Amino acid sequence: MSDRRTTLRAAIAAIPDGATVALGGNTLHRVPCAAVHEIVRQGKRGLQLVKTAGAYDVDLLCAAGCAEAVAAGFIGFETPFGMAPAYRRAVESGAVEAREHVCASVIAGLRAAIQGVPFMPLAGMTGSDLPAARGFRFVADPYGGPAVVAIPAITPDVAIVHVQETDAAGNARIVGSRFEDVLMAQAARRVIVTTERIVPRIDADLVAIPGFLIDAVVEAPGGAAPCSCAGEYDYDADALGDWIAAAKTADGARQWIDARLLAPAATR
Amino acid sequence: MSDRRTTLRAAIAAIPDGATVALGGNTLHRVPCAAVHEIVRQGKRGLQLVKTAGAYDVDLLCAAGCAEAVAAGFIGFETPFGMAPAYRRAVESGAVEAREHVCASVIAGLRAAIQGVPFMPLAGMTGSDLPAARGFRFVADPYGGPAVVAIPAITPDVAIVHVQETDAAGNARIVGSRFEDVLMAQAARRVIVTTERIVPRIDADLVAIPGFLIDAVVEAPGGAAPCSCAGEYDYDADALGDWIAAAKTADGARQWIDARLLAPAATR
Amino acid sequence: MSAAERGAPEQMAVAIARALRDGETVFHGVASPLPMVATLLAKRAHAPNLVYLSIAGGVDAEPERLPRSTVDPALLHGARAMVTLADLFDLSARGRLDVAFLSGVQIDGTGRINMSAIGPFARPKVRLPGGAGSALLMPTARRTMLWRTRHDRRVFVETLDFVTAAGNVDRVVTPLCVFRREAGRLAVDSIHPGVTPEQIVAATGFPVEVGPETPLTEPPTADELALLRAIDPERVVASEFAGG
Amino acid sequence: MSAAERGAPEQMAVAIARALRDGETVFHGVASPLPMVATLLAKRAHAPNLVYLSIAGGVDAEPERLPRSTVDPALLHGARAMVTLADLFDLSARGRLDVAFLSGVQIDGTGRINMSAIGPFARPKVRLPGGAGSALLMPTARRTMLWRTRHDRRVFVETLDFVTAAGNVDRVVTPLCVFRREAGRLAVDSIHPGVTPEQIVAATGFPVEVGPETPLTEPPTADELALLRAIDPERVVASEFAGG
Repeated sequence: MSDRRTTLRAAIAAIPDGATVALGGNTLHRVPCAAVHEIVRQGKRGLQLVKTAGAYDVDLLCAAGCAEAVAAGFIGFETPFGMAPAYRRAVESGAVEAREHVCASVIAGLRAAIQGVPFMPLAGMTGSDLPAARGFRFVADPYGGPAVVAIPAITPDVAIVHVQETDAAGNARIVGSRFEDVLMAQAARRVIVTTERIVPRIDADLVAIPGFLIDAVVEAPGGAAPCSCAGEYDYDADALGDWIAAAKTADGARQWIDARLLAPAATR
Repeated sequence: MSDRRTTLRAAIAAIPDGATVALGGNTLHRVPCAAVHEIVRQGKRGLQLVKTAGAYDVDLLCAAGCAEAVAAGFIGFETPFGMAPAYRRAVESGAVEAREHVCASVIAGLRAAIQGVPFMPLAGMTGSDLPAARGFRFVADPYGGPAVVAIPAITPDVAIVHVQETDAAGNARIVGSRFEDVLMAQAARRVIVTTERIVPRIDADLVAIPGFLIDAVVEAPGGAAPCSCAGEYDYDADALGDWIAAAKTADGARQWIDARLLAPAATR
Repeated sequence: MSAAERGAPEQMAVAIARALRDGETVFHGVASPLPMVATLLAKRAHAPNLVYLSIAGGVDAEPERLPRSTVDPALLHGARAMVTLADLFDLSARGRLDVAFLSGVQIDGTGRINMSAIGPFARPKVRLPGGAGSALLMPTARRTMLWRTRHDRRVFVETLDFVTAAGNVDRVVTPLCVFRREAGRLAVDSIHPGVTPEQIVAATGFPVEVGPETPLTEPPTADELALLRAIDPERVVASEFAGG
Repeated sequence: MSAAERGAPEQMAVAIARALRDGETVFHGVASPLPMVATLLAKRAHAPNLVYLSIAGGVDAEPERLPRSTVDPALLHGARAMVTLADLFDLSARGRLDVAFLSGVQIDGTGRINMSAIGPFARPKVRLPGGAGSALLMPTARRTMLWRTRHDRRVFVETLDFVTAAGNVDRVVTPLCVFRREAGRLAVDSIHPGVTPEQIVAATGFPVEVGPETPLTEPPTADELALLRAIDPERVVASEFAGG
């Protein structure tokens, strides 16, 4: 069994500018925030983000100038906090392209990549302006049924997920909701897992992502904060509220990032 | 939470002649044999069987005249025992249609049904005579890539799976290999689960098939015998060998079925 | 007095809960406190065999405390099984989801929604969060229930800036009334106590027929209010309202 | 003396094992005792980071006892993770499976296989078991290793009755020799000790070039035989041979 442990710095350094990066977790929960912070520190550019429902991660990467496009079904902080201010501003200014999906079409695109096929047929979408706006094409049913939307494969260059537990080989246990993390790890060319802790061994029945799909394992306790990590910690409402307040303006966001992520003292 | 417990007799009685029936398990393992025996007892006719890799179950249903067609990737008893004699004879005589699949195309067809789409694109199959022989059509990639085989949806009228443990609502735990059981349960219009035992409650993380997908739960200890049930019992090599020896001829198979399944004393 | 103070959250929750039937499979996604509370209320009040599904992945969860984020791990407590979001979309896609809860930043008179953009999609004046699962769920779930805690002409519009999703809308529940879709158009099915027909007409950007003959929404019963207090002592049900 | 008595199973197992490289992902399906034993041997001998995958779903299983059915739950013992057959096909379909083990009732000179039917497909003289995963795996796995414990003109044929699968065949291992595919044709890569070139020509239905210059397959070393005895004390490796 291979030892896939490395540092966060090295794992993130291997991501080239312009890469398609899938981010695990959902809205405020089990988001790979430590990895996102490191992406900001390393000043990546041109990233094409993939997510079903994002919040702090996508908002921060838009504010920091790392993201060029966001393929997602929903970007917002949910009821406690509302819309994602930096994402909104970046899209409205043209700095970031909003590649809006239905969450199910993100899943369909990942499934196409996983299954090694160019597209995945998807039910629904009738009456929606999204296929036309996004260039999703229809495909005829070769058996004579009605045409159906075809979602092109989404093959992330890198998937980054944060989990509660791995072994040194990367066999990863996810406690609670798995969200799209397993699909992202299967679909991606490379997979980085950050983990609350590395343990000697995980019961095979509890492994959500087998180690042989993983390229880099990084021990990162608290690596989902300020988002939640089931069984470990809740989301930090103060920290998220603080970000949202700062991010209401481009200057505010920049100062927040400088102070919290880029200042020498901020480096973990 | 609904109580979905019933008797084997009632659960199987609800299957109409001519139904498409997906059978869980794989070759000699965790096969819903008690349910298959009851199908034979009830003298169902015209069943369209769906399986990735079958053995005793499919062989017996062919011998008993219950099956009309078998959609499967592999039918055989593996190295210990070899080919399936009754299935062979039934196909060679024209009594049963062999709808040969690659195991992956059974999965693709189930996935199409699960996802509510008419077909599922499938990688591979190049150079194989199967698409032409089976009428699998190709579909153009609407984004300009090469055409790909399209497997039509397989929607079983009934899926029958045998598991180690359920609760009264049918939440089902599978110990060890899950095979295609979860996919079959998701794809089918009705689901019958036979179980080694019914327990008060199963940890949600261990539930492979949620109860709301299940229509009938039948407590059937030993319900996979003479096939194996992981953690419970091994396959019964003597019983399987006995069947194969008897099934070498149509008469032998008939006598075996009469004596073991249809005689009044044989009824459990 | 704010809508939340007037008891609009409870009125909306019971109006939604009463529309859920025993045995139905019911799903809510992100940012859905009202559907979460209403579904739990229905399950306790009259629909014990309702199957409660949420984006958190719990099946029939019995949360000890109600979260404001409706993706929270709190929505796994007591669950009988776990499913993924992909499983839930598949369930709807194959026609086996009875009820999906969705909302819209804009909602038109046919029950279509905009969650995408105000202004041109490619370069919007306001980039909205996106429709999450709605473009799959609305056409494939047997019934879609829309809810919105604001009822004014910016929400209920004659023409959407963008159609994020359209489909099988059954009801739309607001702080003022319950709409039902009949012959493809939203019609006022009942008007909440204390609301006037004129208020609804004034707050709705598409034509509606409402008058003294319009039935009143039955106010929450004492039993329903007691159940709500037991399920949701912190009044998360009000969290979508200003000051909630 | 039978092939099994001559040591052909061990010769085949080591020939297969040596062809597996450290770090490769390797899969076998149903009815595959030889690949099972060979993969476990490779992992112990020279490829500790090989990822051992089987239809039973175990990842890097360390079976306590070797089963004759290669779907047996015994192949989950000591596994580090579990995958489904669907996961394994997907892995191959997206180009991430390094080695798939497959066999054929008939094998032609290009390495294509028939597992479907002798005689017409629709109404066969002999209905065969079917190709299991082969029509997906052979074209998509990086390398396919074929093995067959019988080497005669009924197996190695000029023309298949039906092409069940074709694809990236790398080697074919038999009780007589190892074929490699070069320029699209199977060529004898090495001949097992004690086998004559004439035997191979006589037993092969398609033209093969083999002679005194053909290299000998290296016989099992003492270390390899010791490892085999440790892994497989009941000699399941011989179970595919008559009397095995």
